[in-house]
Amino acid sequence: MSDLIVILIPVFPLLAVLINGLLGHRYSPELAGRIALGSVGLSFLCALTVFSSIVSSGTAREVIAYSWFFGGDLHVNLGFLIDPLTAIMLMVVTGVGFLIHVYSVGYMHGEEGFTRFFVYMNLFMVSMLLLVMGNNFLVLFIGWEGVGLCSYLLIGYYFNKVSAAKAATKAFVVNRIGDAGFLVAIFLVFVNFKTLDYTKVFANVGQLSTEMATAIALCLLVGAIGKSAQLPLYTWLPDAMEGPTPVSALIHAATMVTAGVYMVVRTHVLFDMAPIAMVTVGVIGGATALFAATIGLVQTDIKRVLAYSTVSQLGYMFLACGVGAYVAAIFHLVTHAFFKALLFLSAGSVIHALGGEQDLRKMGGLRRKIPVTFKVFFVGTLAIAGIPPLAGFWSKDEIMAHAFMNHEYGFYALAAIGALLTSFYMFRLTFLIFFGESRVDPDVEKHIHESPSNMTVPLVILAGLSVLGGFIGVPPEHGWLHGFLAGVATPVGAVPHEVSAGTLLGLMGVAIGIAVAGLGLAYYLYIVRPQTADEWAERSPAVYTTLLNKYYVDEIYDMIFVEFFKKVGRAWDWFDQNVIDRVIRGIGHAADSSGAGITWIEKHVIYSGLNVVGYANHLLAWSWRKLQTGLVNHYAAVIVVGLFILVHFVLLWVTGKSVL
Amino acid sequence: MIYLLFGYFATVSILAGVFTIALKNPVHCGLSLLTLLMHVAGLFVMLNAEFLAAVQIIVYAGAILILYLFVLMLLNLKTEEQFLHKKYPFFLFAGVAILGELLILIFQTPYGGIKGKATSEVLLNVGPSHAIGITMFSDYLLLFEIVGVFLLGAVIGAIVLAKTPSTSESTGDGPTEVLKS
Amino acid sequence: MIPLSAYVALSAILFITGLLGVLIRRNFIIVLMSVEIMLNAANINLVAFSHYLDSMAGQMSALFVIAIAAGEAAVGLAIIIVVFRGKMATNVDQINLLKW
Amino acid sequence: MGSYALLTVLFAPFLGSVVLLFIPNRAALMVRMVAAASAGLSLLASLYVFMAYDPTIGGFQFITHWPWSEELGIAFYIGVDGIGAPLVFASSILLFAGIFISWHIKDRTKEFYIFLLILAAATIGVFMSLDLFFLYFFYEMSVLPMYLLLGVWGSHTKGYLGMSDPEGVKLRDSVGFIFNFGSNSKEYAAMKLTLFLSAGAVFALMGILLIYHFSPVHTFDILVLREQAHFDGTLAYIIWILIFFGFASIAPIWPLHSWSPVGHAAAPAATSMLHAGVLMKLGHFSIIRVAFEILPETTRELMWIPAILCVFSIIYGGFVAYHAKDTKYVIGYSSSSHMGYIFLGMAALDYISLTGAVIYMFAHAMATGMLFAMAGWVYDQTHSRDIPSLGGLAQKMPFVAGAFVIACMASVGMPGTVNFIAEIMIIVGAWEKYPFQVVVAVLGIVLTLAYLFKMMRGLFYGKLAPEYAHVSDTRQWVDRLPLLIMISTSIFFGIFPMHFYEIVRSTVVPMLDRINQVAPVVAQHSTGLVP
Amino acid sequence: MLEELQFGFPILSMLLFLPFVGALILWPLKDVDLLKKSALGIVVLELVVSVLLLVRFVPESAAMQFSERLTWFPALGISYHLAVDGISILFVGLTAFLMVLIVLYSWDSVHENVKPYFMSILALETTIIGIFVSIDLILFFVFWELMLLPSYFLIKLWGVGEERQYAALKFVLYTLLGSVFMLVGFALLSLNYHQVTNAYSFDLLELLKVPIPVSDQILIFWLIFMGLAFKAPVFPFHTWLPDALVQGPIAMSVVLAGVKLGTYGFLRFSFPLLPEASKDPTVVLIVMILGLVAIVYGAIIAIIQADFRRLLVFSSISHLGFVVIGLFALNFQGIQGSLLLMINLGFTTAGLFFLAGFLYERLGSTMVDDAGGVAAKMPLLATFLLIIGMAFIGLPGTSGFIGEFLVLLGVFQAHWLYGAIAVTGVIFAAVYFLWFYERAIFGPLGTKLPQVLNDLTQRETIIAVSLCVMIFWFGLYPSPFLNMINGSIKEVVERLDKGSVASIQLDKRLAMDRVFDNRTVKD
Repeated sequence: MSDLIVILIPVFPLLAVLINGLLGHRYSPELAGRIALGSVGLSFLCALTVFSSIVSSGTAREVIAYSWFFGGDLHVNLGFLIDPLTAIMLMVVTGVGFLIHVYSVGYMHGEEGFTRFFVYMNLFMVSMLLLVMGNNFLVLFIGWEGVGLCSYLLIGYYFNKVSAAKAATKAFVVNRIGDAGFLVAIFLVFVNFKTLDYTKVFANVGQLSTEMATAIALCLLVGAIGKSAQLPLYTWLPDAMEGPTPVSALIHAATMVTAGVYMVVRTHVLFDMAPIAMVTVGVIGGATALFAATIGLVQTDIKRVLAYSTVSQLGYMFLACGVGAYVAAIFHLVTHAFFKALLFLSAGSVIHALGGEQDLRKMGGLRRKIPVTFKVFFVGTLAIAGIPPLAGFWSKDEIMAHAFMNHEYGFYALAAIGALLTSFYMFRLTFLIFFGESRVDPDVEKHIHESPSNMTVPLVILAGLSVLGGFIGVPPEHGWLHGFLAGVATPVGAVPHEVSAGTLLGLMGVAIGIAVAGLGLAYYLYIVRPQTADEWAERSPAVYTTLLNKYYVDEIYDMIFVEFFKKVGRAWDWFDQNVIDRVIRGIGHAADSSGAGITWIEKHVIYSGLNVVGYANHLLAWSWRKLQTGLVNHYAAVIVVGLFILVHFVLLWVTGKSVL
Repeated sequence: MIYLLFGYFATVSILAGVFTIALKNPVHCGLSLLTLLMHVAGLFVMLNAEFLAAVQIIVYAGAILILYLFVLMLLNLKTEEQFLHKKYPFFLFAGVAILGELLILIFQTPYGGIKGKATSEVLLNVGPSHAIGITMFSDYLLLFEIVGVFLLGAVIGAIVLAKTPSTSESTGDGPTEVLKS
Repeated sequence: MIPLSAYVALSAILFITGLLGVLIRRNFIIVLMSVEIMLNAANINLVAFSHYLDSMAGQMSALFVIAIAAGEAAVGLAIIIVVFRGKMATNVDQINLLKW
Repeated sequence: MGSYALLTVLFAPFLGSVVLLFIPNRAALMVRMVAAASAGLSLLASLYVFMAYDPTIGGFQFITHWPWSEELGIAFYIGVDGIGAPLVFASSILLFAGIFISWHIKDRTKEFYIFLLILAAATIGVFMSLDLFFLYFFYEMSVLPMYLLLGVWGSHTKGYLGMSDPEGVKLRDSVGFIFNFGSNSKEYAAMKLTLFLSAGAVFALMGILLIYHFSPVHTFDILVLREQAHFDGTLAYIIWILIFFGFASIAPIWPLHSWSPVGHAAAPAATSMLHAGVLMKLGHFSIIRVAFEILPETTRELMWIPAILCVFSIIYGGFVAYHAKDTKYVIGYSSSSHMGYIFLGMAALDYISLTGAVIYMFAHAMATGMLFAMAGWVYDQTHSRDIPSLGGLAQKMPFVAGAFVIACMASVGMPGTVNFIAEIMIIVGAWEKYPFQVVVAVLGIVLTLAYLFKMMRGLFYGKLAPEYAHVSDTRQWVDRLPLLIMISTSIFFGIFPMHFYEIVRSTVVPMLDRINQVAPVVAQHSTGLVP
Repeated sequence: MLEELQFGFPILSMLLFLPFVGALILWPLKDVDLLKKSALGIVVLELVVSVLLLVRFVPESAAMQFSERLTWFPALGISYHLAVDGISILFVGLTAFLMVLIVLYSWDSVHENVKPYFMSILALETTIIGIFVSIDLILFFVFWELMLLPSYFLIKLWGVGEERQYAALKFVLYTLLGSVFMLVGFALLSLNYHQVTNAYSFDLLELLKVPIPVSDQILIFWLIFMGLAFKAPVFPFHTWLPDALVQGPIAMSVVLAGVKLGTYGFLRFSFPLLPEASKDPTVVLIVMILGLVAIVYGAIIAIIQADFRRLLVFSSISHLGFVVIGLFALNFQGIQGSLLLMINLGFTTAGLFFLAGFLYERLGSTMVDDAGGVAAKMPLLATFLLIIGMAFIGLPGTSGFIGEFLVLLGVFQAHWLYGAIAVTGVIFAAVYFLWFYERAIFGPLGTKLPQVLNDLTQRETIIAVSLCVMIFWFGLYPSPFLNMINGSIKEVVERLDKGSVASIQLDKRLAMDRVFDNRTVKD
């Protein structure tokens, strides 16, 4: 395994992005599809090489592509860390990704913007690969934001639909909230470690105080919650179903949404140091698992049911992380990727068959019309419901067992109830789609057809994986996967607890019982007495409406955040224009009016003051000019009198006494 | 005798002066002035100024007064009913008051000063005309010349002023316009 | 011997008389005549002092006064003629061109 | 050679006005050419003087000394120092430009040019007089032609025709009304200006006579007086106050300024230029020449007076200019505002700031000369100075509009013009003594920009009123030449200020040393200069 | 920072006066087409020269390079002193680059008074380049002020809004108001120099050699701050910006929003000259608060704007808050980040304004209500808007990220609370940009859209593509540029740490030598 192969893994899709993105309008969509597919395939092959080498050698290695940016004590490389965790993720991402690409070529056939779709998909692959391969937090973050962007683009693929556009925005913004938390975590890591490389950070983690570790872990958790659609930031994921179905399968089921889990597992060293954070992770995971499952019970949109199911399953993974069962989390991640991708793709096949219909109430009895799809969907349902020996059983059971054995009985209870609900709504879904009376529109019914082979083949492969994938983790706690991941996903300081095989088998039995109970309940409600569900709904309308409206969380968020910030924005806009600008303009106005005042002074004090002098002079002259009669004798008289007075004065001066 | 003469000349002069300013008819005034001039000449004689008395008679009575009378007749002035200003009593009062004060002043004041050489005896020897001639053409020669020029100027000025204006220049300030302003 | 004061007093009386003429008479020509009276009063004074101080200067001055009186009469009368020609008036209160 | 150059500067305009007496008004071109030739001769000579002034020697140069009255101690004694030389240069530039600005005057051209030449020559005379008597003589001589220039060739202000006095009689001459700010007759302006300046001159004369009377040597010779006359106590204060306020009234310092905007508004363009450009600097110059030279200690003690008043000048003039609606009022008040900067520079008694003040005198002469020239052109074309009624003229007169922008920039003190150099020197120099005033001054720059741009916008941009459709730009070289001369001078010295600076500094430094008594420099810097 | 490297050829002068001479060359031209081509030729030549400058720039050096020095006014120590160092070099390139785009942009969008327009643009380029290459404070001030003139006329004569007259005057007055205070500050610096050395100087390199008392520093700091803050504009002084940018022509918006003159001034003058004042806790606190308020305030106001250009204005204010807090984090990352963020904003804000201009030309408005769903009609425009917008809001991989990241990192190192508040700006940035994008570009076709709606022309595509290239270059492989700037930033940070008095000890001998050389004034 050379460095080049590692680097090539993300480079192939990137090349496809560039080729299709820049030149895609020059050639046919088919070619674009082939390029995209080929790139992912090549990438998969490379990943396979890497995987095999890791399996054989078992050692982690770092590959530095180039120095990205640097300055002061910060130095960030664009580098990759290839260790077992990455290898597993690589396989999931490229493998499932490749299958979904294959499927998409068929599914998206003839859509407007086919090329664009594959550009986005490939870009997603690039980002996702960076995410899982990065050797430091920032490369992870590139991928992290990159998948967010692609998610945005692909949700908004049908951009002319208002709901799609809104969903896209929502997805990105909610993710961004998580990202902000993640960024803070990165800063804290850098502040404490002066580096962002995993290896260095994890090597020096011992110097960290518990408080700081908790802070970092919680901030990381915020990021993970946003990306993995956990409470309270899950709302974007159901809306994200506006995107094309392969997108839902790839991004919103198999890969991107599990990035949070990946990240928690990747940084578990930090989490291990912070018990509070661990409990928080577990609580959030468990709560989400249950919460989303309850909503999933009553949804009528096929993809939304699956979406809530995804949220719920992600909750399981978080729960697993919360109890320190990182391997179990990854295990569930892998199996979930298989069966959830399967479910989504086959749901896509259903939708494809029905010409775009997604409402469960307009389906039913499709079992015979689209048999392949039915079969694979049923396999998927069994897998997720936890029917042994399918993949979901093993992983889910391991999580529950872990919770039980760690004496986290609360988590166990949450998981158990969640499992029951999962089983129930999944079978409800299956029954509503494939069994019972057909409720399909007559017009649509005529055109129902099985999907083409390039769609069904991946389905079948995925179904196979869903069936067999669980065996990588068998037997529980000691499967191949556990051994493989032992180096990277073992909790720090965890004491391997030995439990009796009896307990394990008992727990398995409980799990099977739960799954079967869910199946039976669904069977009763939707096959045996289809009207019962409605009766129940009528009996407690409040509960039903609440569930149907997803606990009104979207509305509450709208009210608290969206409308709030809009109001704040308007208020501040007003403030800006009317207060700040006025204040600063007010200075101008003050200058202006003091200018007016000073002009007034100029006019009425200085100017008119001078004019008053002049005018007084004028008026005085005007009155005294009467003296100037122009008559000679008057002048003469004045002269005489004046002369006389003058003489008097002179005499007074000379003689010193008055003349008279 | 000499007091009698002085009394006569003085009294007549004063009376003639008063008549000059008090008579209504300008011609009568002129004649009164003539009387005054004659009697002043008499006073000059009493003061050993025979030459001056002669000049007084010839120039004043002979030339100037004739000029006045000539103008009076030329203008053909009629006697006006109101020959004094409206408010003449004020002036009269002021004049009389000043006169009174002057007289008081005059009679209070002793006169004296540096005596010159031209005593009565000297004048009687050489004759006043001779003395005047000597003085005028020695000490006062420049003044004399200036007076000559002055008189020439006055003559020219009088001619220019009294000349009939040519038609081209008469369009300026006519009497009506002047009056309006 | 007649005291000097008598001449001076006479001169003063004549002077005031002439002055009053100037002040109270409306006729321009009479005003000029009054001026002549004043000049004569001055002359009397000059000559009297000349006599009493044994100096020829007074007489000389009187002589020049007479000359100036002649000039004054000539010019003054010429002005009167001009004014009369323009305004048909010889009364001083009709002629107030000197007014501002 | 040098002293002949200086004499040429002074007497070429006089000679020109004498020659003009013998040229009939019918030969209008001849009249103009003679005026231009004499002004040009003066300009060339002054350029020579300016360039040939040797800053390494300093002191007074190009001296001519003809005794006139030995008994009274009066002599025709001229020469320039580093302060006089640039101002002489500025005067002759403005005179030369003014001749061309007035090129289109039709009414009594000859007389106009005669008075203009006398005005400028007298101004130049003040700047080079080394004898108090002749200083005062030229000073008065420069005031009087203003009366005629305003009264005969001036223009009335908008709105005055509607005025009548309390008795209903039309009364637009000489005195006017109490509240007739902004609407005056040219006669009023002329009378106000003349009375004001004469009154100021009388005070100054009293001061000069007191100096003469109480000095040990009975002479009017400034150079002798500054070394031998010594005044102290109340007498010195009285003399200084008389001299200062007498001359400051022409400067004009607040609150003695009110004649100047009126005068500018009424005056024809060339007169306004000379008036605002150099005539007002007579005040500063004379204060420097008389008070700084002869009464150094008192100057040091009393220079806080202008330091306080200059604040009012700057702010007050600026604000009124901002509110004025008449182009020439705006420029006029702007000038009186900018005079505050010069007083600030003088008041600080720092060689940088005083040098800055002198450079500012020159700079302001150029800038304000341009502004008045263009306001005059606009007035000639539109017969209006009312800013609100004008507008959009840039379409019709792009050259003038462009030049106007440059003039505005120069007036604001935009870098690249000599005004900027002067401003920064004043700011740098005056900060230590008068920081508050400096802040006011820099805010005044903003204010300047505000009102000048406001006026520029009002005149040249916006909608063109239909009645001004016929107006035209400057087309002939005679119209453009003066603007170009002033612009290029302003920019040239803005970019190459060194020679200028050296000249001014060579005079300012010893003067301030005397005032601040750093060293007894008097003898060093004045020996060998008295012939 | 004190050492200077000469370059045989006066390349900076050439760079400085090339556009000005170009403007003069345009004067006699009559033919509009030729005129445009000549203008383009000149700005391209300028770009070539500036690229040459970048190539010949010695990286990892704190020295003042390509130094040219001519005595201008020795009495006050004013000299024609040009040089670039790591702080300014990128701005020079950015300006030359943007000007090419502006000329390209204006090719068809300016119809009347074409010649004066291009002459103004070229004159503007000279003044902006002058601001960046001046080492002498007065020379800097000269260009700083001269810039107002073409700006004023560009806004006034070629503005698109109704209120452009008002906006132009407001812009000029605001800037002048600030800059006169700055002038006083410069004068005080020179006076301080005078007190120490008995000579005046406005040369940055000279002024750096004398210590300044801390109390004086704080006064001078605030005076200079006024000038820079008004131009930048920092939060409470920003209200001219909406008017100028919305009413003015796109070219002017690009320059005013894209070329961060004000914050450059902090880095160029305030920090090296006034390290103690810049470190003063009160000063830092006040400036930080202003910056943080600007971030949140600008972003939240931007959210609700219905006009794209107004949105951009407020987002610029918000981003400028980032730049300011990054600078006043006073550590390497913060300063480096601010510098990079300024450059990034040069690309992104400018790019967005260009795109707003394209929209404006097509829709006759940049209001959201008048747009809607234009992505369907104009995919290229939508794509570029997205790319540049993403760079604008700091998506990793684009130029926006590195700057923003480093700024936040630096601020975090200064105090975590500042960083925590600033991070919200990142969220709001996404909100306002994407919400706008959703409403205007996505969604169903707007009802008010004109019938004919052409996508970007070739010329417009060139503008957008070249911006995108720069964005990704800076985002993915910034090393060459970082090498250029790091040396100078290190020097600045060291100076900030050590303080002016410490550095004077270091360079005392050198300083005194220069001082004695400079004593032209005293004899």
